[in-house]
Amino acid sequence: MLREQIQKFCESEYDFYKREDIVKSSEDFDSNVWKLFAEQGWLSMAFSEDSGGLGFGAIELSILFEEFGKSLVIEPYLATVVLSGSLLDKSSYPHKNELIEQICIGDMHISFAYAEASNSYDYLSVNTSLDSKNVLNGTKTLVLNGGNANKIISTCTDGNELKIVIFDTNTNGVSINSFSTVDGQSCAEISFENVQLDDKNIIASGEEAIELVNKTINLATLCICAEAVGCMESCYTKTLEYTKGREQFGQPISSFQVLQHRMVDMFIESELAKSLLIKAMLEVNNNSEDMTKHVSALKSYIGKAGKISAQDAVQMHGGMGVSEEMMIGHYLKKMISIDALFGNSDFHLKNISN
Amino acid sequence: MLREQIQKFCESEYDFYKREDIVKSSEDFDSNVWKLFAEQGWLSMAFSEDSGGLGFGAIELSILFEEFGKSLVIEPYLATVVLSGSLLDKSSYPHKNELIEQICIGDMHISFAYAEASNSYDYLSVNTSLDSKNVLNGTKTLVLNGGNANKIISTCTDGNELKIVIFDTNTNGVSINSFSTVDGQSCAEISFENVQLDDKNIIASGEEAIELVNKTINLATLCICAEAVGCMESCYTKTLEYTKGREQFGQPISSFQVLQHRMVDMFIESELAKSLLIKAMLEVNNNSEDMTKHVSALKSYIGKAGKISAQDAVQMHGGMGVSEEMMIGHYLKKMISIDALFGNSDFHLKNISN
Amino acid sequence: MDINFSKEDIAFRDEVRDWLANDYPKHVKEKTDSGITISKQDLVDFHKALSKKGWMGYNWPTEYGGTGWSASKLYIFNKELGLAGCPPILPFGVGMVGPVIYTFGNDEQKETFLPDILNFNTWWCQGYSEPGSGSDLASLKTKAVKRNDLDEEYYVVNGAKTWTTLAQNADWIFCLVRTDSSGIKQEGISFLLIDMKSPGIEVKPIITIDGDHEVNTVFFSDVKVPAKNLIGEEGKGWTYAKFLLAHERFGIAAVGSSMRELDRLKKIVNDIDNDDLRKKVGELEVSLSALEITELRLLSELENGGHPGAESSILKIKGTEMQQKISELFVEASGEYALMYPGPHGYGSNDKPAGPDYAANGLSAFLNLRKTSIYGGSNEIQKNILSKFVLGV
Amino acid sequence: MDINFSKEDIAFRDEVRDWLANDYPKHVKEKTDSGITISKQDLVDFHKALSKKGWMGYNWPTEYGGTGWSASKLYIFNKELGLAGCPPILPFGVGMVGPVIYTFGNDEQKETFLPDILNFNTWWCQGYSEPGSGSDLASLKTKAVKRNDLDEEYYVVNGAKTWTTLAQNADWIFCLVRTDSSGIKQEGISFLLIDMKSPGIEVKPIITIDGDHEVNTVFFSDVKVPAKNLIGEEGKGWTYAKFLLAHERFGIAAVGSSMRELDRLKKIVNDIDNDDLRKKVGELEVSLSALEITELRLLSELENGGHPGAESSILKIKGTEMQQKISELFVEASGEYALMYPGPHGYGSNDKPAGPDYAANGLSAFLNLRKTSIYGGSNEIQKNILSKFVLGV
Repeated sequence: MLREQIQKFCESEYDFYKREDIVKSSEDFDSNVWKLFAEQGWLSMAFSEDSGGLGFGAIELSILFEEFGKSLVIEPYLATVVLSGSLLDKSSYPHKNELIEQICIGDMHISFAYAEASNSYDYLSVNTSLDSKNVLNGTKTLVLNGGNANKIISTCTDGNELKIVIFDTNTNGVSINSFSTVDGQSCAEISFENVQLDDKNIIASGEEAIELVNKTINLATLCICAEAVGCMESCYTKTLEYTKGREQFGQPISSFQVLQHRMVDMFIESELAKSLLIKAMLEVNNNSEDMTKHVSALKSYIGKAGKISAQDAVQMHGGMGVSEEMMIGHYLKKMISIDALFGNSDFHLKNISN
Repeated sequence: MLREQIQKFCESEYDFYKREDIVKSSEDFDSNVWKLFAEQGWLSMAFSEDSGGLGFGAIELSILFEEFGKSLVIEPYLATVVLSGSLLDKSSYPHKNELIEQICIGDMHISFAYAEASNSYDYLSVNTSLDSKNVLNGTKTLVLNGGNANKIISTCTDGNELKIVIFDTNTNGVSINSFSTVDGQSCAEISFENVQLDDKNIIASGEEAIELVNKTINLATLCICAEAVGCMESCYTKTLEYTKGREQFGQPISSFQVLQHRMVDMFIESELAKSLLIKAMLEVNNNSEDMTKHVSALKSYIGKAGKISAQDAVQMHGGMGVSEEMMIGHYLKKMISIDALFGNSDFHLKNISN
Repeated sequence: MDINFSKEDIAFRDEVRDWLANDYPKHVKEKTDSGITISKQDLVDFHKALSKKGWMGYNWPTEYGGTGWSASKLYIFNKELGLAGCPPILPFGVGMVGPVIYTFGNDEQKETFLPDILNFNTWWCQGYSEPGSGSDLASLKTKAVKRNDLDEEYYVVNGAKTWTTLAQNADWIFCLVRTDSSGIKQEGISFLLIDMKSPGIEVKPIITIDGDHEVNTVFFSDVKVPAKNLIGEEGKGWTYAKFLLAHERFGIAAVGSSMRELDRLKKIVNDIDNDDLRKKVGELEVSLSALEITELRLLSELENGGHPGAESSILKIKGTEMQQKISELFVEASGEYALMYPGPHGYGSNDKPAGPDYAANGLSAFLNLRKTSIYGGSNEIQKNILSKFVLGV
Repeated sequence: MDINFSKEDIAFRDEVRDWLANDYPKHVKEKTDSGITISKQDLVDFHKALSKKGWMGYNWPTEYGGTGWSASKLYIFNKELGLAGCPPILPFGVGMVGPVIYTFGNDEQKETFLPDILNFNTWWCQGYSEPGSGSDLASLKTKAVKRNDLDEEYYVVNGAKTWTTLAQNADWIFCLVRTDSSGIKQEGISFLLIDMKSPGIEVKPIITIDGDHEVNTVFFSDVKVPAKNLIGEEGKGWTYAKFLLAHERFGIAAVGSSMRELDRLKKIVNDIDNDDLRKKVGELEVSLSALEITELRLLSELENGGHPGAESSILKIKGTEMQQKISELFVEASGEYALMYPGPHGYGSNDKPAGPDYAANGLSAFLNLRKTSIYGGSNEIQKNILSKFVLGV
C-alpha cells in the first residue's frame, strides 16, 4: 500500500522531466516537492510515535527508498530524515521532539556530519575536537545536503570520548562549501573554527554516541541499498523496454540472443539483490544482533552487481545510454554514488569475511 | 620447423587413443614413445652444447610444450628434462655430463624433489636436513614422476645454507610412494631416513643452489604455461569444430549467438595468452632481469583464463564434455594441474603486485 | 512477503533434525562425514530409512501414501538433509515417474508401481536423452512399434538412451519413445515403463571425467514391452514429460548441501589464512544467502497460490553455479595438492598421501559437478526459457 | 614472430620523445599533466605543432605529403604520444576523410582538401550515424537529391546525423547520404563533403552523462551541396565507407595512454595501500601487457604482408575494456570522494574541495569512456564480426 502510494506519486509528480528541472535549477531540491512529502506523511513515518512520528521502521523505509531508486528521487530524504532525524529519534536528547516535529512538517533540514577526510569509513575515528569549554574545531567532509541545512549534527571528540553535537549552521565560525554530487544532489565540506557551543548542544556522549553513529549509519546504508535495488529493477525493465522497441538490421534488438541472456542476467541479479534486501530489512527491523552483517552482505552485493547492471543497461541503450537527457545513464551515476557512500563493495565484503 | 615436426609426430604417433592406452596401462608412460623423443632430438635440444645438448633455449622449449599441450602429452618431459636436466646443465656439478648424456639417449629418468608439505610455493624454505656426516633426513612431496626415477635430485639444508644433492632411488633409506595425478601423470611422496650420501652427491650449495632452484622452477613454470597456451588453443578449436557439427533444434549449435560470442571470447583469451607467452619466453631466453616477473604475469593469466576456457569448452560440449572418453574434459584436468604447479594464479598475481 | 517460518514449520524442522540424529543410518552418516564414497547398499539403506519414517513420498499427496507437505515443509526437509550431508534422494522414482503414474496412469499401474516406489523396492532410472539429442529432447528417435501376437499386445522398442544415471542399479526405466514419426516431432512421443531385466537391454557405462561410473548408455534391441506399460495415451508422452519437468523443482537449488560445503570450506580457508580465498568465500556466502532467500520467496508465492513457473530456472542456474564455485574453491584451497587425483573413490585407507584430506574430495566434486550446468536443461537452455517467459522475447 | 623493434625503430622512438620533450606545446602539456580540460585552441595548437614537424600525415603515403611510415613506426608514434599524455589526434580529417579523398577523390578534390587537412586548417567531422540507425549504418535515411539549376549541379540534402564528435568546432563534414532508395539498402548510398557553413545546417549539442558537450546532432534542411563535392561515383558510398572503417586501425588499442593512466593509478593505489585494489591493478597490468604484445603481433603480420583484418576487432574490444576498467579503478580508489562530481571541467582553482585530485578526473573519465564500447561499431558488433570472419559461422 505504501509502495503503491509512492509509485503513484512518482508517476504523477516526479517524472524524469520534473527531476531534470530540479537538477538544472539553482536549488538542490524542490521545496514544493518536499512539502508534498510532508503531506504524504513520508517525513514522519520513520519516527517513533513518542517522538511524534508514525512509528514505522526499516521495512517501510526500504520500500520508500526502493521506489525512490526507481524514480531517482533527489530530495534530501537520506540526509534530513534518515541520518539526522533517526539519530535524534533514537537519542535521549531532551530537545529532540521539537526538532523532529519541524522535520515532519518539512520546515527544517538537518545534516549529519559524520565523515572526515582521513577516516576512510571508520566514522568513530574523529579528529574534530570539542574542548572543555565547548569550543568546536575541525573539518567535516562530504556532508550530505550540508549546503541547505538549518542545523548540523556533528561527531567530535573531547579527547576522551566520542560526542555528538547539534547547532545552527549560521553559528559563528561555521563555514560551508557546497558541491554537487554525481547523482544530482549536493554535499558540503564544513569547517568549524572556534565554534562556541554549550551543554544543551550536546546530543550524546560516549557509549550512547557510538551506538547512535553505528545504528544511524547502518540504517542509512540499508536505505541506499534499497535505493540501489530499485535502480537495478529499473535498469532491467527499461532496458527490456528499450531493446523491444529499438530496431536494427530489420528486427528489434531484443531478438538477439546475446542481449536476451544479458537481460536475463540483469533480471536474476535484480531478484537476488531484492532477496538480500528483504533479509537485511527484516533483520534491521528486528534490531537483530546480526543486522550489521546482513546490511554489509547486501551493500557488498549491490555495489558490484548494481554497477554491472547499470553499465549493461547503458551499453544496451547504445548512444542513448550515454546521453544526459535519457534517464538510463543516471542510474549508473546513482550506483556510483551509492557504492561510494558508507563503504564500498570491497570494504563491506571484508567486514563479513573477517 | 620444430613446431611442424612436433605436430607431425603428435598426429601420427600420439593421438588421443594412443594417449588413453598409455594412461590406462600399468605404466605411467610409454618407454617406446620416450625412445622416439630421444630419436627426434627432443631430449637433448634444451641442453647446452657443452653438456652434449643441441643448445636450444626457452623459445624452443615453449614451442615444444605448446604442442604437448595441444596433444596432452603425458610423458615425463617436465620432470626429467626440464626440472632435473636443466638444473644439472646449469650447475657446476663435475659429473653432470654423463648424466645428461643418459637423459639425452632416453636411458635415465631423474626427478627433482623441490616441494615439502609445508613450504607452500616457497621452495627455498626447506626442512629436509643434511647433517655434517652427509646423512639425509626428511620428506619430499609431489615429486613429479618420482615413482619412475632412477635418480633423485633433492633440496636440503645443512642448517646453514641450501644444498642440492643427487643420488640413486635405490639407496638405502629412500622410500617412495607413487600416486596418479589429475592429468594422467604420476607424482610421488618420497621420504629419506638416514640416507648416507657423500660429497660427490652434492650438486651445489649456498648461492649457487638458490639460483639453480629459482632458475629451474622459473623455466619449468614457463614450460607448463606454454602447455596451457596450447590447451587453450585446442579448447577453442575443438569447441568450434564440435559446435559446427552438433545439431540441435534443426541447426548447428554454432549458429546460436550466445555460443558464438563465448567462442570469440575463447579465441581472444587464447590470443592474449599467446602474446604473454611470447613475451615471457623471449625474456627467459635473454636471461633478462625481469624474466621472473614476466613468467609470473603469464602464469597468473593462464591459471585463470585457461580454467575458464576449459570450463567453457566442457560446457559447450554438453554431455560429451564430461565424458572421460572425449579429449575435451582432459584439457580441464590439465589446466587444474598446471594451475596447481609452482604457485597458482593468485600467488603469481601477488608476486607481481607487491 | 513472508520468508519466515511458522511455528508448525519450526516444529517440523526439529522433527527432521531428530530423525537425522537418531534414525538416519549411522554407517551412511559416517561415510559421508568423512568424504568416503557410499555404496549401492548404503543408498538403499538411506532410502529405506526414509520409507520407514513415511517420508519417502515427500512430494506426493496423502491419497497415494505421500506426506502431503506444504512447499515450506518440502524446503525445510531438503535443506536439513543437505545440511546433514545426506546423499541426495534419488529423484527418478519418487520425484519423477511416481507423479506421472499417479496423475496419468490407470488404477492397475498405480497399484503395481506406487507402493514399490514408496518402499524403495524398485530402483528407477530415466530414459529421456538420446545420443545426439541433448537439450533438444523432442528430437528423440528411439522407436516403439506396436504388435499384436496371440492376443498379447506389446511394443517392440529399438534405440538408445544416454546419460542414464545409475542405470547399472536400476530395476525399471521410464522412457520417452517415438510411436509415430509422421507429424511434428513433439507429437508421436509416448511414455513407456520398461523392466530393465527385459531381453535386449544392454547397459554400457560412461566414465565421466572424475573417473566415476555414474551414467550410462542404455541400448534397446527388439525389446518387448507389454502394452499395459504405456502411460496414458499413445502420442501424449510429450505432455507427460513436460508435466514431469515442471513438477520436479524439489531441491534444485541445493541450498542445504551448499551451506554445508561452504561451511567446511570456510573452516579450511581460515586455517590456511589466505586473504584471496577468504574474499572469494565471502562472496559465495553472500550469493548463497541471496539464493536461499530467493527460493523462500518463490516458495511463499507458491504457498499463496502463485505460479512462479519459469523463475525456478533462476534456482537451477544459480544453484548449480554455486555448487560448482564452492568445489572450485576447494580445489584452490588445496594448493599444490590439487595435482594429485586418485579417482573418485579416494586413495583407500592404507595408502594415504600427504596433503589435506579435502584435496582429493574437492577435485572429485569439482570434476563431477561440471555436469550440473549441462543436465536437466543446460543453463543456456534455462536462460532461453527465462528469455521467453520472463522477458517475453 | 618478431615483436622486437629494429634499430631504426628505436632511433625513431627517440626522435618522437625528443619532439615531445621540446616541441609539444608546453601549455597543452601543462594542462593534460594536471588533468585540466583543454580548449579548442589547445587542440588546434597541438595539431599545428604536429603539422609543423611534418607528422600530421602519419598514416598517409609520401606522395600526398604523408610520412609513409611503417606499421611499427605508426605504433611507436601512437604509443609515445599516449605515454606522454597527448590528446588523441582528431581522426576525422587525417585518419578518415583524407585517405578516402586521396584514394577515391579526383584531382581537384585532392588539391582542394588534402593540404588543409595536413596543415590542420580545416576541422572535419563525421556524418555517419543517424538518429535511429545505430550500429546498422546502412539503414541511413538522410537524402540527397540531385538538381540542375542554371547549369549549376548540386544536391539538396535533408536529414540528420548524430553522435557527431565536436561538430560545434568543425568546418567541414563528410556524410553518407542516400541518393537512391530503390535497391537494397547498401546500394544508393553516396559520399558527400559538406561545408558546415552552408545555410540549412543546424548543430544541436548532446550532453553526455559526464556533463560534457562533445557530441552533437547535425540537422540538414534543404542544404545545397555542389555536385563536385561528391566523392567518386554516386551510389558507391558504402564501398568508400567500408574502406574507411578498414583503414582506420590507428591507435585503436590505446596502449600508450592506458599505460600512462595505469601507471598513475598504480602510484595512487600504493599510496592508499589497499590490497584489493592492488590485486585489480596487477590484473590490469598483465592484461595490458597481453594487449600490447597482441598489437605488436598484428603489426608484425601486417609488415610481413599479412592481412590480420578482423583480428583488429580484438584490439577494439580489449582496448576499450582496458580504458574503462582503469577508469573504474580510479573511481574505486577515490573511495567516498567518488560521490562528488563537479562536471568534466573540474571545480576550478578557487573552489577546490578536499579529497584527492584524481577523484573528479577519474569519475569524468569513467563516465566519458562508457561510449568507447558503444561507438565505432559496438563491442557486440565486433564480436559478431569475429564470429563471421574468425570462427567462420
